[in-house]
Amino acid sequence: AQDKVRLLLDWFVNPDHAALVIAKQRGLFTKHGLDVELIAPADPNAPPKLVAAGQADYAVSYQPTLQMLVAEGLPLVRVGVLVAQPLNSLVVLEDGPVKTIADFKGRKIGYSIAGFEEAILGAMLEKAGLTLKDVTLININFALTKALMSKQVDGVIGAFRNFELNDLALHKAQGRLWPVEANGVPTYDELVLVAKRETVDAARTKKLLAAIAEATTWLLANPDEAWRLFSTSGKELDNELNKLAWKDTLPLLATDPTALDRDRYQVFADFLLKRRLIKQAPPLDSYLRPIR
Amino acid sequence: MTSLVVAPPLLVCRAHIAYGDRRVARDLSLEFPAGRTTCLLGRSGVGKTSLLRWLAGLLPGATQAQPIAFMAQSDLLLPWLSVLDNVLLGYRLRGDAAALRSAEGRARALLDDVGLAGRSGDRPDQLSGGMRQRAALARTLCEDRPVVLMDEPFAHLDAVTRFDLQDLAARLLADRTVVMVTHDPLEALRLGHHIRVLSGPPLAAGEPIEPSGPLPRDPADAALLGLHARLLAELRGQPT
Amino acid sequence: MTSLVVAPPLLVCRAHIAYGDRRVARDLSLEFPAGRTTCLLGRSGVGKTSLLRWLAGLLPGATQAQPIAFMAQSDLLLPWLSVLDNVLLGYRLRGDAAALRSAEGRARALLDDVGLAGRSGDRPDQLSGGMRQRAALARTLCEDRPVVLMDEPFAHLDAVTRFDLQDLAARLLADRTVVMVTHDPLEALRLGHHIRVLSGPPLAAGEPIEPSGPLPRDPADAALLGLHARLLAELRGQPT
Amino acid sequence: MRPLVTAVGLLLGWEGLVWLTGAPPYILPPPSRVLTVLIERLDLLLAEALWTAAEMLIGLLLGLALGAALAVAFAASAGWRRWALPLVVASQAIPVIAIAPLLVLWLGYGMASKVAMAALVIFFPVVSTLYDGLRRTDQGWLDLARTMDANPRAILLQIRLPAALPALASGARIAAAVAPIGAVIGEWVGASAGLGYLMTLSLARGQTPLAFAALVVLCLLGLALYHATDRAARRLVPWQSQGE
Amino acid sequence: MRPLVTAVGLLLGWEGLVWLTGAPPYILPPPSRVLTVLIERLDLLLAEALWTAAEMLIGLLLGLALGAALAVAFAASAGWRRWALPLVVASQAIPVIAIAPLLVLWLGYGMASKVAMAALVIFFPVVSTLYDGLRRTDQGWLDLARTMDANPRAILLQIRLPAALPALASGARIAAAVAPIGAVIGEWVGASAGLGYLMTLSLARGQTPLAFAALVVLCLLGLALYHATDRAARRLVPWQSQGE
Ligand SMILES: Nc1ncnc2c1ncn2[C@@H]1O[C@H](COP(=O)(O)OP(=O)(O)OP(=O)(O)O)[C@@H](O)[C@H]1O
Ligand SMILES: Nc1ncnc2c1ncn2[C@@H]1O[C@H](COP(=O)(O)OP(=O)(O)OP(=O)(O)O)[C@@H](O)[C@H]1O
Ligand SMILES: [Mg+2]
Ligand SMILES: [Mg+2]
Repeated sequence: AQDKVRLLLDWFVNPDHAALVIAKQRGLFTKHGLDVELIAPADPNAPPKLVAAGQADYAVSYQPTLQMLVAEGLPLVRVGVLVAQPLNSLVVLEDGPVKTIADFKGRKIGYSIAGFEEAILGAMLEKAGLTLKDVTLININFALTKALMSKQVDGVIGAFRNFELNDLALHKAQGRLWPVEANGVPTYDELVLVAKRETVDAARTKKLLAAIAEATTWLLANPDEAWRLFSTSGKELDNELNKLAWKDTLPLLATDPTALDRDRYQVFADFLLKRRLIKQAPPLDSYLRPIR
Repeated sequence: MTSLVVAPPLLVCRAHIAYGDRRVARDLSLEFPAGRTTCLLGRSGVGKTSLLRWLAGLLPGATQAQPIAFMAQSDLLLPWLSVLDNVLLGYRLRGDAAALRSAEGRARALLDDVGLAGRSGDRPDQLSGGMRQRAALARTLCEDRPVVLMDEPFAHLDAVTRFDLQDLAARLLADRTVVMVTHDPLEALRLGHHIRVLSGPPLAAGEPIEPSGPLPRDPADAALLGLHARLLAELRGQPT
Repeated sequence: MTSLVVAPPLLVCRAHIAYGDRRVARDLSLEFPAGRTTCLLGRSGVGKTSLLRWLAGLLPGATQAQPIAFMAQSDLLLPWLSVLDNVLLGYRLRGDAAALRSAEGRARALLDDVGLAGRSGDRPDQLSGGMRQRAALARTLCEDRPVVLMDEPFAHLDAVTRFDLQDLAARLLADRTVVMVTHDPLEALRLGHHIRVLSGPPLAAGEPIEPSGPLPRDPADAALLGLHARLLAELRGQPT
Repeated sequence: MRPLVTAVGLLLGWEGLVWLTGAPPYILPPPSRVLTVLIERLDLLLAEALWTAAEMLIGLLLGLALGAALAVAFAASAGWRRWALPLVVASQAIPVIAIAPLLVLWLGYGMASKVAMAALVIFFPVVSTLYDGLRRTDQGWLDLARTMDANPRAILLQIRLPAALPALASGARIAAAVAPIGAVIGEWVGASAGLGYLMTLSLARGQTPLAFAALVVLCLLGLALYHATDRAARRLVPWQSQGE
Repeated sequence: MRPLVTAVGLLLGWEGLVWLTGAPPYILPPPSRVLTVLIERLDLLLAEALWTAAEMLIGLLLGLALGAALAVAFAASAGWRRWALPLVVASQAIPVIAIAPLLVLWLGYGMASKVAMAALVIFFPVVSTLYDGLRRTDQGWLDLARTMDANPRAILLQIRLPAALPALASGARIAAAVAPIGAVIGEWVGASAGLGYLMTLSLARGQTPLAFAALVVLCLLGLALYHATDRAARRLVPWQSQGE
């Protein structure tokens, strides 16, 4: 009998989920004895909580989110990784007035996730000799390209490097991008898989990660066929933006979903502490579960 | 169509009636004898309707001791019910299916009596003012209660219809305790065992006038004409 | 309080009145002479109100040729206005501030005439039924129009008040074209230059009855008593 | 004929708005583009609309039933009024983001939680107007019923409720108008179908014309439901003449 | 005294709900925890509440004014009815996600766009109920006014409008109850203050008790506004007795 697994995505299906979608489409989960159901929510904050509440077995989430939730006492553990580097970046229009981060002095920057993105931005500005007080922060609620192109803001934080530049390009605009990890923010895992601490099943997780690894290998080897498979797997996936993002996303996917860099979590926890996004850093072992 | 219950008398004992600061009655005591029809006359605004509502237990401090049928000054027909259903309203509200079934025949007969036989399926807003009043009268009579209170029940009826319906009421309400407010002294003389002229404020009832003879009386009777003048004088505030 | 306009006659010419399938009047032609009061009698439901609404231009096909004052069968007081403001409603609606100011004195005088002097600030729901009717009467008289249409204007008044207000109406409505529906033949004899008994369906008007003598007439007049009997017979459907 | 004229008029107004405000197409696409997308992707849009329409309808029916039941309970019992009325009012202040995980916890990821969310938006106008209507009953009728020895239940069901039907009709009209947004909010709880889902998805993908095509279909659904409800509401109170 | 009893009762009910459903604290925190946070962070909550309350109030006033004006326009003119009524109904189907960038484009990121969004949610119950009320005027009154040579304007303002005030009161009550969510939705347009903002923020950081404390404050604001409106509405129609 197939082992039923319920996996919550962080958001609507997009190329970031390439490995999961391909694993399902090519029957790799089934091959490993798993019957995986992928569910897409509209609120990226809900999936880890629902996993903690036992409403699903795994959720796709973000390292910073995971660390903040764990600091608040949610019984979550990281069991794997899908994208082992930050995607987040600061973006401006190429022909705009901002050429370097220092040019932001006195300008407007849009953000979407209060607290966390403010902290990242603060670190980046400080590296360039500015502080948050030198800019005006504006909540643009995920309408990144729209805010940029309509000149409501001069720059946006929270832009994914594999998406927003392509989105701008589709609207015949060019973007300039500063990756966060190169500008004062410690590096981190953008997309991780989390499970509930008490009930996480090592054997099953192993199978899940194995299927994902297999899918990743295959799709890196067969990018065009993989795109066809991905774009026909659900509604509205076959569009220009996804097609462009697909190419940019594949190199970012973690080839080894079991990989774990403990230092990276320690450093980032310190960063969160310093930026006062968490009050205390829980011991790493309480929320990192290596699956070998 | 005789009610099984013996009609009781109605007593008002040291009643106070007031709307906010406006005192209508103060320490009013009055008796309406059992099984008789009492007609109330009185100047507009003196408190006839208030007294009737007191008797019906609808005013603060008042209680309704026995089953009554109450016909208010306005017709109070429900616009979403047919005329027939309006006549049967009491039975519908009391929810006794058997009683409702057995009352339907009487309701139809009453509608016939008041001249609305062909209109039983109409909605009230398709009726003329007088027709609405007749429907309300039929509803009141259909209730078949030992005590009946009526507030200007024939005000919107032409002289001929009024005459006929007075006869009908006198026949159907015999032996019940009836209190009827009217503005027509001749109507009071035709229908009332007792007639009382109200004055006020504060509300007070004149001595009962008791014309002789069985109901309904003949208005052309010479004795009644004398009483008519007396009633008018009393109404005018000059008791003879 | 004389209107400057000379009162016109009212003509009904080949009128059709129907509510859906129910034909009330068919090819009805009728004239109400200028500057005179015509009283309409008729059995309940015959179409008196409909005819009055036709004259007021409120029914499909009818038009309102001249300024009128209309008093409907129900009082139609606006619950959010004081009694005084209700009496002045026409002036408020026409929005002529000067006319409104100059009418207020007359409105107060009229309220005094109908016995509501102390109630001009009350809301209508604080009045008794008869008081409401008197307020509506005051509103109609306050309009000061050459043509006045009234539907059972005294139905809820006691005999004495009615008598007084009949006098008031006769005085204030002299020389206007008045059509008044009433159920009281004596009232018609007291107030009407002409009296017409309506019959139907289809609606038809009997020959005009024209009692002699100036208005308001004395109801005790022997000549009137004879006409009274005639009216009743005509109402009953047995024209003498 | 007339709806067509209206539609053309609205489209012209929209085009004018785009032209006047100079809103760029990725924020407010011109109707011509939206129409093209609407026609090209009609099959997709209709398929999604079916979901949303189902959620709207079930939500509306549920909301009507729940709203009517609550209003009657409030009118009947001081206890309900005291304890549940503040809850009902407070329920309108709860954003979907706070309640979505709870709904999923209790009702799962299926249609139930979406419909529950939609009903939560839809039921309130019904409770509120009907309860208002129930406490405005003509005192004369209530007095009459009392003299007829009617119990409070009979008075409520046979006098107050029919007398409050115009108020209920008023509430039902509002409920019908907010049903689309109720359904879209419901889809936020976690959906993989529906016009709201399609809209969020295409907005995130920069496919603004498709999002607006979905919005047009949603508005049409809303208008259709509103007019159907309006008709039903008029039929509910035939004794009351209502102008156009 | 009574509100206190109610509050305690509701808290007990909430605690019972947590206990019964076994909802974990990061999805539905127990009231005791929320109360603690509420007291600890009262200054923060009150500061945010001030923003939201301001948005609610301005939104409500704007919504009432706009709603009343539109309802009167619909009642007065067939043209408005034909062209603007479908627009108004359709406006209720537009999710904030579609309209937020437009509002920002036109009104900027300041308070104006938030208040506009809130008013868009709030005005509809007012239009709908008032317009319903305006077309239900007693025919007798209309006839009387016609015989008095009143022009349509005077009839509308002096007869139909006062007669429709109970309906307006009904709509205002709904508007007051949805004002909090209107304000929160407004904050979604892009805010850096307000209870809705605080709620999103704390939910993202896993501080569910703080989010629910904000929700409690929001509900209290909503209840206060509702009761104030209810009182004002009763005063609006003194000639109409209303039960409790
Ligand atoms: N709105 C309506 N819809 C349908 N039929 C109506 C309507 N109004 C009146 N009728 C009918 O038209 C006829 C005439 O009614 P009308 O009110 O004119 O009578 P009336 O002579 O004034 O009677 P009453 O003395 O009882 O007031 C009646 O048969 C009545 O049922
Ligand atoms: N709801 C009320 N609020 C305030 N005052 C009222 C109310 N109802 C009646 N009144 C007053 O009480 C007095 C008596 O009214 P009531 O209706 O009993 O008179 P009535 O004798 O029936 O008069 P009518 O013959 O005109 O019907 C009047 O002065 C009236 O204004
Ligand atoms: Mg009375
Ligand atoms: Mg009539």
